[in-house]
Amino acid sequence: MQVLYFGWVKSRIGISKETLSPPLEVTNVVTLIDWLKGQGDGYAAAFNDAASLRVAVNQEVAPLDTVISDDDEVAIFSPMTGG
Amino acid sequence: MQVLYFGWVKSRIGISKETLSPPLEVTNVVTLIDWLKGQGDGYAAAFNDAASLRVAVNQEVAPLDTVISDDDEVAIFSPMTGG
Amino acid sequence: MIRVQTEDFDIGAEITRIGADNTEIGGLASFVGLVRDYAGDEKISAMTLEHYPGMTEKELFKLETEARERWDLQEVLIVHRYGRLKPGDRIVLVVTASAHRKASLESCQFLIDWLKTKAPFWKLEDRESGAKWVDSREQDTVAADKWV
Amino acid sequence: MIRVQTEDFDIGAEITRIGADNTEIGGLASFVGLVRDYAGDEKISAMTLEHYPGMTEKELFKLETEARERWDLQEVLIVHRYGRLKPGDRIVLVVTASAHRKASLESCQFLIDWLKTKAPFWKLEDRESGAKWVDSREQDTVAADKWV
Repeated sequence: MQVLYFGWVKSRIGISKETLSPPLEVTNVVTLIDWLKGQGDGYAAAFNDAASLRVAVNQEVAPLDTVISDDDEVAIFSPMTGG
Repeated sequence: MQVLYFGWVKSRIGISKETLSPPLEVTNVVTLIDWLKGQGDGYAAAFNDAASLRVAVNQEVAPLDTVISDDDEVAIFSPMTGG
Repeated sequence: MIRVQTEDFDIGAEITRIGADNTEIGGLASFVGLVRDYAGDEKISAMTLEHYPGMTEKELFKLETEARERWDLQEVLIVHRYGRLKPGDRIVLVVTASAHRKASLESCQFLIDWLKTKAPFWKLEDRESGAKWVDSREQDTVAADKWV
Repeated sequence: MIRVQTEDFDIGAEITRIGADNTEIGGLASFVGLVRDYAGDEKISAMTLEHYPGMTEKELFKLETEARERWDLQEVLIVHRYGRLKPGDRIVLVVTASAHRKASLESCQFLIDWLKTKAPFWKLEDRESGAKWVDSREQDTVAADKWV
């Protein structure tokens, strides 16, 4: 599974992109985030404020309960500030 | 009194500007227009549709009942179409 | 700033000049009005704009002042041409600049809405059927009244 | 048309190109977003925009499509820069063209409102006190929701 981070999510984790093989209990974005929180302090800090997180699955904005699998590209980021 | 015409008012009258010495009964723009109507067919045609006429006195938009005197610059025109 | 002129204007140069050396500007909104080649079903070969020298400058200045009172603007530019124009020619340019986008976008729309009904210009179209003065449009009055 | 690029753009050239050879256009509205030199009380020395390659182009294309569905537009152009910018630098250009001014003015405002909250860009400011990601603003969400 390709996972990308942008904005302060990226800054806190310290990397912009990684290929992950999460365990079977990771079925949607919420459970992915829960699992990532245990991977280090940077992840815990990045995902601390769940209400401020935004998600895209396969480059489309998606809700946190979107079902994901190994073939998906998942992006987790702070609110977008374009324009 | 300087009197200017613009838009289709000008086209119908055939001139853009004239210096007039109206009679004493001309005290405001309404009475000026009434008097001008008697000055020829062009004037009559120009001022036929009173509701469509717009007026400026001394280069400020003004209502038809604005009091005017010989020192004033009066403009009578069709609705403005700027922009 | 306001200008009434027969010459064309350079949109990029005007907008760039307004933005230059002012790093407090976050948003620049602009509108350009152009001569179309038709009116209703009829082709137009040219459009002659006449205006009321003296009053025009005063009215445009009033519009600029009104916009600056209503919004927090860094810059305002209105350039309005008169004389004989061809389809595709530029007629008017409005540029507004503000720290945040809302003020520039709203004031730009306000200025062009009020220019339509309050600036002493008149447009004579050369149509296939002859010369015709452009009528004021009911929707322009509605758009202008929205800001009262 | 949409473009995502690091290079600057030439406002006048972009607007003029859109208007060229299309005499059905009566109104061209545009908006340019610029880097300001302050945020709140703090000076900003630079702003780095990052984006999500792939998704950005898709989202901008969706925005263009949405604008064309809502308004009768002759042309739409969105140019959005990314990378490291200095105060006064241009960030984004939106240009819309229509027969009558209302469609171009409204759609230009719509596009910039939606770009603020729907385009996958993130802004990192170099402040005196250190690097800071720009927060989304509540009023941007309100402005975007107005068009829903």
